[in-house]
Amino acid sequence: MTRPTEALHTQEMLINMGPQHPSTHGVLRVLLRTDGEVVVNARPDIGYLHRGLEKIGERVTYAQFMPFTDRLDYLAGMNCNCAWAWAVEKLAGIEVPERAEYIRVIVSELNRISSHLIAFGSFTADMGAFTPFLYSIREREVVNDLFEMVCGNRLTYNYARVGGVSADLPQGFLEKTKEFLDYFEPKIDEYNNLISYNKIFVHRLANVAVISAKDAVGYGLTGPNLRGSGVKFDLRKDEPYSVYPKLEFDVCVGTGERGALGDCFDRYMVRINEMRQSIRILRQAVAQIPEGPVMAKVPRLFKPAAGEVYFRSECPRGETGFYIISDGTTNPSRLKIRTGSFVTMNIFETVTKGLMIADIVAVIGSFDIILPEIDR
Amino acid sequence: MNGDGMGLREYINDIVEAVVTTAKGMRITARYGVDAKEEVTQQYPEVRREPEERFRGFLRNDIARCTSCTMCVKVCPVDCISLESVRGADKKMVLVSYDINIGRCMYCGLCVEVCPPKSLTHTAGYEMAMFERGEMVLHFVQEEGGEIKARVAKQVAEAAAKAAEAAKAAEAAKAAEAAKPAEAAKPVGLPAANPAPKEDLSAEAPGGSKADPEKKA
Amino acid sequence: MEALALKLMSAVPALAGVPLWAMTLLVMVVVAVILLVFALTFGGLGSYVLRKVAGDIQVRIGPNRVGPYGLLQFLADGVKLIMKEDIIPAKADRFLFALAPYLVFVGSFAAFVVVPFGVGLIASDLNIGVYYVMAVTSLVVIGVLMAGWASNNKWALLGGMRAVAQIVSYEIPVGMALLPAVLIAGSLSLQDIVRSQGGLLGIFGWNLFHNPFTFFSFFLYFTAAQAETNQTPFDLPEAESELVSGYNVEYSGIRYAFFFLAEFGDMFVVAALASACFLGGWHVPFFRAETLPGAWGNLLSLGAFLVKAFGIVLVMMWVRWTLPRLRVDQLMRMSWKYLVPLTFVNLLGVSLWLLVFRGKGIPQLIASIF
Amino acid sequence: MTGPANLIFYALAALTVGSAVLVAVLPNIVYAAVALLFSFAGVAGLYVFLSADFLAATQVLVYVGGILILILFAVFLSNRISDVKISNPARFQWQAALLCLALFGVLSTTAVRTVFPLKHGLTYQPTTAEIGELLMTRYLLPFEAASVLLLAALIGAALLSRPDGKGKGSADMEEPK
Repeated sequence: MTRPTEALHTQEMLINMGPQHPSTHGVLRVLLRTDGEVVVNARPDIGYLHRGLEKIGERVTYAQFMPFTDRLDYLAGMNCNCAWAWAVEKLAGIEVPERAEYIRVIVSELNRISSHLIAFGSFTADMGAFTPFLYSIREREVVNDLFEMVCGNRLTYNYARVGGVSADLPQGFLEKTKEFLDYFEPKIDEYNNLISYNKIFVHRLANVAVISAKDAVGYGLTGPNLRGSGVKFDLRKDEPYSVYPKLEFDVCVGTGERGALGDCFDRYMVRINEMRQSIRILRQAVAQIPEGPVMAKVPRLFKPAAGEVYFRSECPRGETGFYIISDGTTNPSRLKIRTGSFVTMNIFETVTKGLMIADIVAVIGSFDIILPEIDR
Repeated sequence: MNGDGMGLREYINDIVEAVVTTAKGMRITARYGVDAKEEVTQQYPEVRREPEERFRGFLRNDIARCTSCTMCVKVCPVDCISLESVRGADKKMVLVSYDINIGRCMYCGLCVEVCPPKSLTHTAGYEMAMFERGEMVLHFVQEEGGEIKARVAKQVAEAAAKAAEAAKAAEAAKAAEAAKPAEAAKPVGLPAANPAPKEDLSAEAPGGSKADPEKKA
Repeated sequence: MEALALKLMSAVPALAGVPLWAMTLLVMVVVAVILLVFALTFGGLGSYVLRKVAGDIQVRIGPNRVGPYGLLQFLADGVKLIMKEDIIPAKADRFLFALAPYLVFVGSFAAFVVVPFGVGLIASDLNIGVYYVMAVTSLVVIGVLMAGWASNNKWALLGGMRAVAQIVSYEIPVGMALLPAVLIAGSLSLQDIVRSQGGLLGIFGWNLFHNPFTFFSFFLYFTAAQAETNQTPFDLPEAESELVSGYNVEYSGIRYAFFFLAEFGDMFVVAALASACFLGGWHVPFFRAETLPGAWGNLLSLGAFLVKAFGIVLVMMWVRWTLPRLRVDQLMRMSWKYLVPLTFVNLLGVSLWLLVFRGKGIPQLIASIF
Repeated sequence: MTGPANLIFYALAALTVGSAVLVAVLPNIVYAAVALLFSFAGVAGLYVFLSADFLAATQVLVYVGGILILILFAVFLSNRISDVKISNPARFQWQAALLCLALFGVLSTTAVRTVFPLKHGLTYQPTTAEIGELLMTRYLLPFEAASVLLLAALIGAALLSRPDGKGKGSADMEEPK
């Protein structure tokens, strides 16, 4: 980990990590300048997955953009769906039935669990342990089954609608959700026993890529990456939306339990702990959900008044915000999407200086980036 | 563990911790390894999971019920549905072609939601492999577009001729003070227009295996 | 070999006219072919078992399509590897690129020669057995380094470098962890080491239970040997999530198969050495296989040996699917700061024990009381 | 063991000498290193031929597993490591050839002049035990002296390659609690 002195300075090597690499979580290209195994500089090169989502947003109507938000963060489609719906509702001033809000919270939190499961699984796979990945996939499949039940798709849900959700919860959905929560809760302890506190795993993560709270805020990190540095900031608490104020949960922050505060291990543990909090939220939401309609009366081709709005919500990978400018037509005049992963990439070059090649993988995994969110 | 400042106790603790945590992990993997009941994989081609009721598989349009309202075309965010229709003899639209490019479709289901006659539905089908991109376009109207157009045009012309005839007759009848033939002309015109879609349906059954995912699934 | 040839010639009169050297050569070739077939079969079946174990642990099923229970999967894989296009990257060093997999395979396969499969079942009972294994496995290093460099791929180069640093570092703890067994037997020959663990003490005749130090020695050896043969958690040279596939990233087809077989060969050699040096080798507990008439003794001891060796291979796979991977500096630290001192202390302990108790282990001491 | 044995001996000798020549003349230094590998292997084979199996194994272990690796590392750590076409511009060829010839003359004269005591009818005997015993008794002092020297070299190398002496390097190598 120590840099050799100038006297021992050897020739630097330029390596392309990606865009085709097993652990860059997609088509991220990291340009590594290494001195042997030690990384002198790691510059992320993004844009291989750019689809112009923001431009597409100007072309389609508010309702039509919903399926595209699934492609924003494909591991947390529900969260993005709901975020878009909330944003447009804020723009058009639409009141949503309470049952619909509860349904949105339930599917969002379920999706947060499944997204964090993938984060956990792929992270351990990056660290060389392939088995936890398949355990996490096994649990995620149950969530996917639930989603298939409720909206008919397993990955690209397109469930939320401006003004509610596309369909009411099917028969037996809440029971199955409860069943899943009871099944899933002990699995977290199993993960911790299996890998989280494994000596090798801890050694790989602790004290690697430490981000101070000041840096984390300064670089605009959000979500688990920010909380891993010990900053207690969660939009569900600090800028509450939907029915989150009615639900009780804790904001998980990094504690530096196995190393410095804000290292890879803290970011990892925040995600593990957030799954527990999501379970807590889900239990309350399932118990509290009222009867009633799930869709407000919204005209099919509605035209919100000219104006602009920014709505942000807490997605598994940080703050996902939609900034919409409306000119009074059926399409947004301008759409800007702020995503957690994209902002996280800013700090990448700074924190990876002087690490080793294997640590780069750990850093990418601990940031839990997802490329469609970065490139949009 | 950096040499300086690391006591023997820490050293031994390190080793013990490594052994204990490894043993813990291995106990878990061993339990899964030994317990055959934990296997969750399904043997896909033999064992098939029943899709949920709301499953959004391939799209299917029941062209007998389709009113050619083009709602689906308008709502589709990716423009994968193309529809062509002509006005029939009875002022209703007659489908000339209804194609869905499932290579482009993103299975969002917006089109199904807006379909007024509920003729567009999701099937439970999800298996369709093909060798060329062109094959990914599902044609729901089996008959040649030109033929339909020609037939409809002929019908329209016939109907127009009939109407003209009827009008003439009516005029003649008016002149003769008899309005009945005009009413009789309409029921005659309808049966002439209707058999065509029915023919389509029967033609779809043998030749429609490619276009109809449900039959394949 | 010569003795076997002589025996054969005296037993079969028709062979009387053949010169001794030719007969010896023939016997050698036959034995080598048998070993090669064993190594290949082990490589094939090993890959099947590895995947099956992975499937079991990962709540999957594993290969189950080709043949009953997927048993013929390895044949399908072998055919696939042979049929595949043999790609040599345009800017690679063609000669070294082609040579490297064979060197690796030779280094791994040569160690099979001294594996004591059973009573009298050993290709060559070299009196420097353990030392020989250590020596020939160092050939693997050259092959791996060559493969890494000749590929003209930076990932491969890094993998090769890692492999060399790792294998060279871990050779020391491996050797030191094996020495207790050598000390107890007073010989480097693997057959002698196995013989020294006999007796009717059952499993308590094994070196594993000889004294507390040998007990630790076994685990130290197991850990260090895992590292020396690039098994997870020490599979840094081919860390697929970091170096894509490490030193063999550019290889395909039959050349890749050689790397693959060498890896499994190494795995078996490690398991064989562990069982020969610590688990009583071919000894059947509470039974003297040597005393059985005819070939039965040989067969029974062969069975016992294979059961033990395969058991250890299974444990290696189990570890492989449980643990994450170390980082390269941690790997070095583990070798130099933990394994090397520990094996030295262990060796000292064993030597002192042998000195104090005159070569007797705990079970023998207890037995001698009665 | 007469006919074929001689053949094997000559093959080994040719391998050793031929590879050694290649080491000297090959322009690509990695190839030269590989040729050195074969040369070492040939020498090991010759040791086996002399019934010195322990020595043969040592030859492989130390020279192939140690020295050659070291040489290869030195080659790879030199400039243009990732360039496959590393070449070795030979300089002072004539001087080197002269020197080698002189050395060859000295060595061959010594070899020819020395009277080697030949014993016939020797059978193969394990040498390991004897070597071990001699090292621990008669040659204990040189053996220990050599090991102390090597230890000193080891410590020296470790000291030299440490980043900045003390202090600085340890800060970012904090271990988890």
